[in-house]
Amino acid sequence: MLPQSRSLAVRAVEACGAYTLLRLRRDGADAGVPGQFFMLRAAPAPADAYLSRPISAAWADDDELAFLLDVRGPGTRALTAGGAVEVLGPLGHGFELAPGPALLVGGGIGAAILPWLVRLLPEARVLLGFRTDAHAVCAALVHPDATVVVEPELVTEPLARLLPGFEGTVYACGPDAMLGAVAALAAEHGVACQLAMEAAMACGFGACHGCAVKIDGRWKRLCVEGPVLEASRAVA
Amino acid sequence: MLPQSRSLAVRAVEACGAYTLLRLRRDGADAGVPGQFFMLRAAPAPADAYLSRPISAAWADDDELAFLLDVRGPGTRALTAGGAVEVLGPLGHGFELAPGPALLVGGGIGAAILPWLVRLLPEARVLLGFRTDAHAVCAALVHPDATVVVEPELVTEPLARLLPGFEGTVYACGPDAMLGAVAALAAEHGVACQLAMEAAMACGFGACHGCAVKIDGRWKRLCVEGPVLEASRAVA
Amino acid sequence: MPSLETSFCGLRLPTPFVNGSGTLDALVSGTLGVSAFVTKTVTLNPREGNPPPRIAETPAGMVNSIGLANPGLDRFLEDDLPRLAELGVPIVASVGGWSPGEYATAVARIGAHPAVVAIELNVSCPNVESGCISIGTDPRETRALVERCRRETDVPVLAKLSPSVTEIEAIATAAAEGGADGLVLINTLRGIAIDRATLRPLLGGGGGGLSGPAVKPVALHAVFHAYAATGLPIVGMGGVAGGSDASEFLAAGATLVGIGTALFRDPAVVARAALELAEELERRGASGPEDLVAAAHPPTSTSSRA
Amino acid sequence: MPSLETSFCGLRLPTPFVNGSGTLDALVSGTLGVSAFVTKTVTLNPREGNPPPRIAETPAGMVNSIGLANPGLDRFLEDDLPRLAELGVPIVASVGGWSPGEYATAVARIGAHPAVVAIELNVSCPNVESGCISIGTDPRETRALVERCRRETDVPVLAKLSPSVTEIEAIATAAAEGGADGLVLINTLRGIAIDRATLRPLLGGGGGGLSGPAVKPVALHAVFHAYAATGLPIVGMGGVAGGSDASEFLAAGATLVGIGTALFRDPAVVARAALELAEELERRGASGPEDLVAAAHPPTSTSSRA
Ligand SMILES: Cc1cc2nc3c(=O)[nH]c(=O)nc-3n(C[C@H](O)[C@H](O)[C@H](O)COP(=O)(O)OP(=O)(O)OC[C@H]3O[C@@H](n4cnc5c(N)ncnc54)[C@H](O)[C@@H]3O)c2cc1C
Ligand SMILES: Cc1cc2nc3c(=O)[nH]c(=O)nc-3n(C[C@H](O)[C@H](O)[C@H](O)COP(=O)(O)OP(=O)(O)OC[C@H]3O[C@@H](n4cnc5c(N)ncnc54)[C@H](O)[C@@H]3O)c2cc1C
Ligand SMILES: Cc1cc2nc3c(=O)[nH]c(=O)nc-3n(C[C@H](O)[C@H](O)[C@H](O)COP(=O)(O)O)c2cc1C
Ligand SMILES: Cc1cc2nc3c(=O)[nH]c(=O)nc-3n(C[C@H](O)[C@H](O)[C@H](O)COP(=O)(O)O)c2cc1C
Ligand code: FES
Ligand code: FES
Repeated sequence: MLPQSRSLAVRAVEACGAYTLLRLRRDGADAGVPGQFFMLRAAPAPADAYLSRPISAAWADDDELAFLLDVRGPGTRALTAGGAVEVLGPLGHGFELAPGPALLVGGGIGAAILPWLVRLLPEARVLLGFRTDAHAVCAALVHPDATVVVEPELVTEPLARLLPGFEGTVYACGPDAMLGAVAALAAEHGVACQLAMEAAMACGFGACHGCAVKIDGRWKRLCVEGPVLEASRAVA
Repeated sequence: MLPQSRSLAVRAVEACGAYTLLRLRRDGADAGVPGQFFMLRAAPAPADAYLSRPISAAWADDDELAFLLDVRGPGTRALTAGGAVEVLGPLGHGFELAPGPALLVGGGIGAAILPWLVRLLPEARVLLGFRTDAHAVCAALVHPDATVVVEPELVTEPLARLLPGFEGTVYACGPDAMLGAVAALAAEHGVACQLAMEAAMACGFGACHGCAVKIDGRWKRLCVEGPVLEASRAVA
Repeated sequence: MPSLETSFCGLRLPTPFVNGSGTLDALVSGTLGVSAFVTKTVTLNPREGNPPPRIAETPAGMVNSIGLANPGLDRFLEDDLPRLAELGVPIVASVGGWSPGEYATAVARIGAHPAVVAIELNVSCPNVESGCISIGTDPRETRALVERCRRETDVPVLAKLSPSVTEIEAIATAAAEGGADGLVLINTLRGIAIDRATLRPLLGGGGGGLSGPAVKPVALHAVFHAYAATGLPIVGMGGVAGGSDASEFLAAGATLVGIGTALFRDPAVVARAALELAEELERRGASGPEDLVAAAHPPTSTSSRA
Repeated sequence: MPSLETSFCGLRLPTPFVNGSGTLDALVSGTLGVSAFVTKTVTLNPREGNPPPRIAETPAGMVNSIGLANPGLDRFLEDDLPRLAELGVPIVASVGGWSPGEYATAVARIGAHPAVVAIELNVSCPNVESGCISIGTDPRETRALVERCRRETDVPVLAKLSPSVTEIEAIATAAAEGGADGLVLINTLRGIAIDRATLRPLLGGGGGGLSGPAVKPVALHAVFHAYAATGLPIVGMGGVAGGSDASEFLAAGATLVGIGTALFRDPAVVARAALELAEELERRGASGPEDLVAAAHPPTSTSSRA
């Protein structure tokens, strides 16, 4: 039932503003659908990161699997060192593409998940919010016509302007606070909304019960139920 | 009192028969004298080797510090991966060059310590013993005219033929059993003998008391008292 | 290649490798090659588990504070167990509780199911405030609990012990006296993580349990001394990540070997460890894993084993 | 940069960093930047220590079975202590023994030396058959020992405790009741290594003690709960390898921070950790390390500290 773990070679590691783009040789690996994720681990293993890290694919080409990384600690740092990468996935449930107009909302590294979704929803409006201009550089990877805001402006501000009268689906990924605000706005306007959420994960395949998130009002495993959830399930 | 640890870049990692030659950019590092040793650790640190490894320098040039490695486990394996090497040393007491003729005896990876000693004792006779021909390849690094034996012949056999009437010093490095036999032969013929010994070491500078060897009839720290010892001190 | 077949408490298993309780959900990922599947600890009432964060990485391991999240006895029996029974591997059910009566009820009801080949009494979970863990730190309570549960079922009853005790021999002996058919050790070590940003305890449950390669020397110590004290068959675990770890546990006195945390980072670890063990047995000219069991013990101290 | 100056049991030290007993020989390597030097445990009679091998590497750590190799009380007082006194750092002497009388003799004689600013009672060495370790696993014996030693000297008396006990709070409380001025924890965890070639115990002494980053979560747990139980000043150690480890120990309740195993692989670690801690204090706007002490505890549980 579980996909096999693969060791994929690195094609390139490129700075992308404050983030880092990791491009792997796909080598026939199953890429799943946007919103699913992979457990990634540098090989040989670094001394300071024992577990793999959950990362969503930024996109999948015939010969490439790409990830956009916010290098925060030892696990992501080791992934950018240029060695091979152990890849387990695709895991979890991705976005369910609904008919009708689409609004894609990304906050910070949450934008990482959107380039691939944009390819499947080329007509979508894209709203991106970042902490700094250096973080906003990656907007170019997502969509040339994305609306990009930088703090102190929040991505929910343009969203609030677009939602009245919008009949379609909001697809959002970003920090919890942003997702909460997006879900509240969508609910207020009666708009369908899917959230790609994050949690600390040890395994990614239901084994550890580490990735608890309130889903349907109870602590449940995000890697099993999500990471993409109907907004109504995530905010009880 | 303790030398500073240095990070040295790798010039080359070369196979040498069954062994591996690790050539570091010396970069002004103190090289000490033959028989002293260094604590080496790959950088970045591998996940499967926490401690540094004690290794003797094979030689030191103006711009190079070279080590001959028997890759047995994770620590030495990581040293040959081509990254930088953390180098602490020189540590311990090396050979004390005595006037008069010299007989250099190396067994297995014990030969690693001899190339540099040969440079200081160019007139020395060199006897080397190895397990297989693949191990014996490194003899060329030690001395072009070395007497090389391969098991089942033991290096103590040519040594026993040379010792009668020899008035000089034997300098030996190799496995414990060989060193014991060399020391016994030397004692039998009343010949001065220095042994470069090995023990498991966590620190290399007297801190851990891990490197206990019977010295003067008691368990003492090899890294403090040796690793080169008068044979009479090591075999009580 | 030598066979890895192994007898344990009257069961014949194709390999000595099982999972650690709570470190594999076979209904989600499949059995990943274990020879018997050990369930997450089941308690009388359903438990959501502790608030997040529940895990933190540590050097060569992790601390967790899951808090025994499980569906509770009724739903386990109705929903999970029938589906687990279809997976084609024997089921070892882990049970926990807050009183001997709770354990006894679970043992009786679960032990009656034909797919269940053994029951593991978790008296060693560090992530709940009372119950389990406090029983397993007291020899008297451990003996009494095992005695009571032993009467409730015909399948072998195993006691899963904590390494965070002064004298593992005393607890192991108490479990043996209570009639345990085997021991499982180790559970996680009591440990905590501090949030480097806030400097407050990181895990939502406050305390936690340490697992992974980091704990291997402690686990080997516990297995070695529990075996010397009781001679009972042992499921040894704690940091196993490959075949040579497995042989170390066998030598220390284990008959089966559990893998937990290492599964999280590499779901193929069980298959790899089995291959490595088979290769090692071949190199040693051993006829099976049982040749290695208790090899680290002096010949005279080897007690009789079931 | 904020100063790292720290008060501990009436001493003012330039930084909170000391070495772990038995993990630095300042007479061989110099003090490597520690603010006070802790000696290897001294016993009444000289000890050669255990036969080799004495150490084995483990994931993110090591097990050792040194066996308290030391010159014995007389030679320590005659040869070592006068030379240590010249190094220019305060000396904390660690003492061990096989009876309260042996401890008391050592405490009285060593405590009289002007360079000695505190005495650490090692009641937690896992590498000798009896003595130390068995005292430190029993609250009554611990209390009695500390009481007796407390009477023998005017310098602060610290109790160094083992994490390999069921309830660290009970031992810590006993030490406090006996009059300990502070606590040192943790000593190594009981652990063993198996020789993969022979499948026999690897270490010459049989058993061993686990140290290094692997044990950090267990050490933080012990410090946290010993602090909560006693409020005594604590020297926290176990896996410290940098400034952020140090802040975690301070937050758990330590006032000083000890470094042991990490020194072996990097003799510059103390200086680096001090720099990193100073930088972190600056980032936090803290005026000194003492601002961080017990930050992980709820405000109400903070006992008064000396
Ligand atoms: C489904 C999913 C998809 C994701 N997709 C992406 C993606 O596409 N791109 C991406 O960059 N990220 C993604 N993430 C997030 C990513 O998994 C984490 O950022 C990553 O695991 C962090 O690993 P690390 O090694 O960089 O840092 P870690 O060491 O794991 O630390 C992460 C953060 O926690 C902090 N931290 C760690 N330990 C402690 C401690 N003891 N106390 C206080 N703070 C601590 C660190 O300082 C750091 O800020 C995704 C997560 C999920 C669940
Ligand atoms: C002063 C001195 C100088 C030295 N000079 C040299 C030199 O010039 N060149 C050189 O190659 N070596 C030298 N050595 C030896 C070298 O230090 C060791 O071979 C090295 O530390 C091994 O490290 P490793 O990572 O390769 O293997 P390790 O993992 O340290 O293992 C070493 C050996 O022990 C075995 N082992 C490890 N753990 C276990 C276990 N649990 N059970 C059973 N077996 C185990 C391994 O299989 C392996 O054969 C020297 C040693 C000393 C003390
Ligand atoms: C996330 C997690 C959850 C666990 N849950 C349980 C449990 O429910 N019951 C139990 O007896 N042990 C539980 N354990 C302990 C493991 O079964 C095992 O004893 C321990 O982790 C040591 O093995 P390892 O180092 O291979 O993980 C859990 C361990 C982890 C890491
Ligand atoms: C090789 C070695 C020798 C030790 N010797 C002693 C000792 O003589 N007395 C003592 O109280 N602790 C001794 N310890 C324990 C350390 O002082 C320290 O408590 C422990 O190692 C945990 O810290 P660490 O992880 O930083 O090493 C020793 C530890 C090691 C690794
Ligand atoms: S990450 Fe392990 S259960 Fe979700
Ligand atoms: S290697 Fe540590 S004392 Fe010799």
